[in-house]
Amino acid sequence: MRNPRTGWLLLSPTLIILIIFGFAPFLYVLFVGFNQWNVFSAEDGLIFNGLDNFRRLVFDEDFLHSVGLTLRFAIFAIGSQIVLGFLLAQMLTRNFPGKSIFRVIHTLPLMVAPIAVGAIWRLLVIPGFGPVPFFLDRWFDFDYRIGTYPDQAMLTSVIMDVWHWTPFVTLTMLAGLSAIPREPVEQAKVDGANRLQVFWYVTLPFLRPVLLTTVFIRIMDAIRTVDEVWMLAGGGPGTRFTGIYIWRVVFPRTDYGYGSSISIITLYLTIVLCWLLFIAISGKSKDEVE
Amino acid sequence: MTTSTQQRIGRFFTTYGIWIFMTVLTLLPIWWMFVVSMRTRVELFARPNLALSRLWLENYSNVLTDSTFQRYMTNSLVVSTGNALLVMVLALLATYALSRYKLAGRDNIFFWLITNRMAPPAAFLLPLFIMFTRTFRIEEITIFDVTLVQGWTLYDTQIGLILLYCVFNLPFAIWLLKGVIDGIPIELDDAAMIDGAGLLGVLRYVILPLSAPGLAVTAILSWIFAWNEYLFAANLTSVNARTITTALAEFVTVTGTNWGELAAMSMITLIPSAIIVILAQRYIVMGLTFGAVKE
Amino acid sequence: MKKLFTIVLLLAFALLANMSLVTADHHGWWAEAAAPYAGTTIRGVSESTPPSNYVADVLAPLFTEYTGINVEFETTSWDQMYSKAINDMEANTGIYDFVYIEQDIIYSYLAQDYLVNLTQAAADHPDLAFADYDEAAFTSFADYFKNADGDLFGVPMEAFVKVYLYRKDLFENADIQAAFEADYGYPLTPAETFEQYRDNAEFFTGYGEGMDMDLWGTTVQGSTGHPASTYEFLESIGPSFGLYNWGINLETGSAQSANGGALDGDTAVEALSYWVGLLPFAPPEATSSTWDEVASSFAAGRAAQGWVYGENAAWIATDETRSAITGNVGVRLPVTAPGVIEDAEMGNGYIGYYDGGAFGIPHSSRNKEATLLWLQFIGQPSVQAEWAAAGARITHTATFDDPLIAEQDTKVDGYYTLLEEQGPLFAGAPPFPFHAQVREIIDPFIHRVILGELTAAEGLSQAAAAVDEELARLGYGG
Amino acid sequence: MSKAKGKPTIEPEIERKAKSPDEHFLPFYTNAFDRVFISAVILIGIHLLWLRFMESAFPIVVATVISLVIGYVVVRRG
Repeated sequence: MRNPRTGWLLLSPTLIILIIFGFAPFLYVLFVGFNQWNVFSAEDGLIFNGLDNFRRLVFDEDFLHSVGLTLRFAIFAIGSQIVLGFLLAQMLTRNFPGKSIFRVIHTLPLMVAPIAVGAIWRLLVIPGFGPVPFFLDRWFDFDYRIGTYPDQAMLTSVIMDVWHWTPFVTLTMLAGLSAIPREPVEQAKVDGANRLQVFWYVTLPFLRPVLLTTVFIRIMDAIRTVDEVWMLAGGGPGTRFTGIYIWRVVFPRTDYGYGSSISIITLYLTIVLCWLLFIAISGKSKDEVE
Repeated sequence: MTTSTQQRIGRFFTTYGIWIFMTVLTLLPIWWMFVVSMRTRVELFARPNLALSRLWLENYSNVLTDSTFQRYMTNSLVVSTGNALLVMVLALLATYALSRYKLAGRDNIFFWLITNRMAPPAAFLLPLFIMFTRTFRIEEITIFDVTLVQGWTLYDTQIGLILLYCVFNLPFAIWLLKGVIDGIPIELDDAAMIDGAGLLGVLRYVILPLSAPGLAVTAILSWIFAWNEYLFAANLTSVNARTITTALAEFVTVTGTNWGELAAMSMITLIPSAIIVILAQRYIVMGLTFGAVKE
Repeated sequence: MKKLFTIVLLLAFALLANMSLVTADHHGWWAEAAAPYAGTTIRGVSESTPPSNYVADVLAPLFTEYTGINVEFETTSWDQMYSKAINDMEANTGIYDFVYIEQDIIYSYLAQDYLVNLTQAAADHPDLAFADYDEAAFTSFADYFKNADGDLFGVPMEAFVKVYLYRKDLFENADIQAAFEADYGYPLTPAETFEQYRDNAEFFTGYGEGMDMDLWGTTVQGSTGHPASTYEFLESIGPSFGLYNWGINLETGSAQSANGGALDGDTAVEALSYWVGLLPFAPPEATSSTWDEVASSFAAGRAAQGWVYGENAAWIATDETRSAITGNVGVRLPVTAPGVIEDAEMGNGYIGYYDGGAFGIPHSSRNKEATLLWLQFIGQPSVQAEWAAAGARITHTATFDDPLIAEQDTKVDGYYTLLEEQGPLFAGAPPFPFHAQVREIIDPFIHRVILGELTAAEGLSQAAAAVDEELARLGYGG
Repeated sequence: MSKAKGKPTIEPEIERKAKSPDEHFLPFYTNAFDRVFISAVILIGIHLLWLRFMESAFPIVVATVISLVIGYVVVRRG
């Protein structure tokens, strides 16, 4: 009854667009990754250099450092978002007066463009202009300067990301929670499970698809983050994430060849990371399939 | 006082405690943005002060009366709306195909679709730039001595951005809709077909109504992502199709960032998306289930 | 009879044409020269600076009115402007007919042969050469847009030097002067030597603390997330200590002392340690400050003295909506080490960058002739003065004598006079075809020195090694 | 760049016709695409690690050979 040809037809516009604007540039980047190409080198143009870019990359301390930083950023930011988002969603499943106002307020950060988020947080945390360092200094005698202390810069970008994206997690969690059927929860309570057990054995399994998807989307976006952190701290020490490092190599340094190879490897790492996570959380064992 | 009343009061205070605390945290940066937008440059660099001293609207009037700003705003509206609609339609068709048809390797296709969102944007700008300026280029179309098109490129056009934003919005949308459409029992399709509905009929009368919240949320989130996008818009447009986010970066100049106007413009750009979200709150939660209903 | 009539008519036309040439605004000449190009649109990209905005808001519409050629002008951020211009010229797409050329990138563009030779182009098109436009009338800044043969590749549109600004209200306050003299044993004046500069900085930081004022001793453009810090070191601090050309020896293609470079030499280490040593006397935002934030800090009255780009001098001194210290701004030549001024006068060195930009025509442009007219239009003397007043920039010798500028000059404590008289002591960026590439390499090391992760000596020796590696990779190594 | 998640909705009987599950050593369900994908991931990973740690001793070709062997095993028996 369902002819696969019709299916392909329905799928084709999507595939065409993604192949042209997603896959074709990918192939080009892949190709350039195996070449030396810097516009301002003595010899212009693409020069095939085999694995040299990758050879350089595995010894590039700045790059490896940026990968480490990005992962740390992603883990801290996403971890906090999931916990916070879950708690808030849990709270929002109850009914209380003013709930809808709170939900709207809580969704607002999601609406601010990343570049504006970066700008506003910069204005919030730059000493001299921003209230945060001013009051920290006045009340707690705490020296807060993101330009001087890389760890603070890192922490600030994590907090900024949490501020910006927790609403998204809350929304998905809320959707997930409200879709959980009542009966299993009631049944578990009847069977004498405490709240933690209910959460662990009933709620969590139901939330798994939502949780997984949310984590994935956030990982993908966190690893490619550029604009907000760029605007906040310019990608200095502590915030030189991979996305920004690539940007610097490709644009100011116009090192297209090397930049492409880094991009390829970053893409590779992202895919592997997502895939491993997918397998670890959702991978069906062999027996389950049979 | 019974224990349960105590509990209830305790819960009341915890709820509102968290409520107020989170609201303050959430609103602080936005409030600061608002305060900044109401200040002159001299005031900004005085001692930090979170209170709003007065209503000073010149930043807003400067931004709003600027014709360039109006053009940017129009572009942003056209691009995000166009993209959201396109994404919604394409994603619905694609997800329906992935969900209902036995396509060879469809799970692999699905994963490949998703990977499109993972690419680090910086390095992809170069091939995209070349593609936009040279691959998609029409030197001249002349019909009966009337030159219709001359030197047209995809670069600096609204349609270029609309198509490009599909690269990161489509994967997201398909992912989101996959759960929704998988959750619609296939028997409903079959029943409709037995009643004589064609493919379009099934889509129109079965899938569309049942996946409406999901579609709405897809459109809203795509719209927001497109509205907020900066890097591609900044590099692949020049004058005609520039969007509002790129204008934000223009306030950062050598002779001082114009924070007041930047904040004013940020506030203005916040308004459309905020309105949409307030209106569509309910659908967002209903639509974001990622297939949780099904299991 | 008919023939005679035609001749008379032609003569009359010729006379009319001549007449219009001598009228004040040369309206007719522009209309005539531009006639073949009327209706075309030329596009340009520039950084959004006051001079650029003046071009977009005033000069471009005026030009369109004169010639019928439309000018589409895109002003954007510094990073964006670069990548867009380079992408366009490298991919040869022809989006832009004129691009903003920051002075320091010109040699990279010349090496890649991106730009049209304007001297040559004017000679090739005598019909497009406007009488009042004269390449020789530009200030010495234009020399830094020329190739080895002296041909011009960009029409200078903004030019600044980084000057020493100080707050007159503090330096001329009798109580403060007495307090300073009591502490240091000599009178308080704007600094002449680096020791004195440091003493001033230390004194005012202590003074600000004692009075519970938001006041520190000096600005430092020390952003650890932006090339601005590297720029301040390489184009201002380094040269005034006697470190020229980034310490890179072009002949050997090396920055390391062992190969004839100087980036890890004693002068460089001394300069960097001195500069980083000023950080305790700078406002806390110094490690996040790029050029614009330095100017903002200074305008907010948070620093007693500092190195500030000249384009900011005018608004800091006069614009009350943006500056808290209007009327109290002193302008001086930057502090230099002994012998540096003499070096500069003999042409062996310079005391800082002559900074700014020009408009040039990329080879990829499809409307070169129309753009040539446009560049002459903005390069003609009659538009300069008002443009200078609006953007605090001077690129044309005639501008200095204009009454409008003379009046401004008194308000900004002689900045324009300084530019006129001492301008030649400053020089453009070193003629590197690899400018941005090498700066990006040096950047992280300077940042780490500012953070205190490396000492000045360690940072510079690692930077020099990394620069040599990059130069070899780029094919400029020895 | 392709990989599949093991959604049971996809007809497992086709994918698994040839061998019983016991003959595959990977601890999770895979189809042919997955195994090619895994091999590719391993291939890139081995090459990168090789460039960093082993190339001073053995040429990169060795890594290629090793990863092709592993890839073959994974695709056939994973």
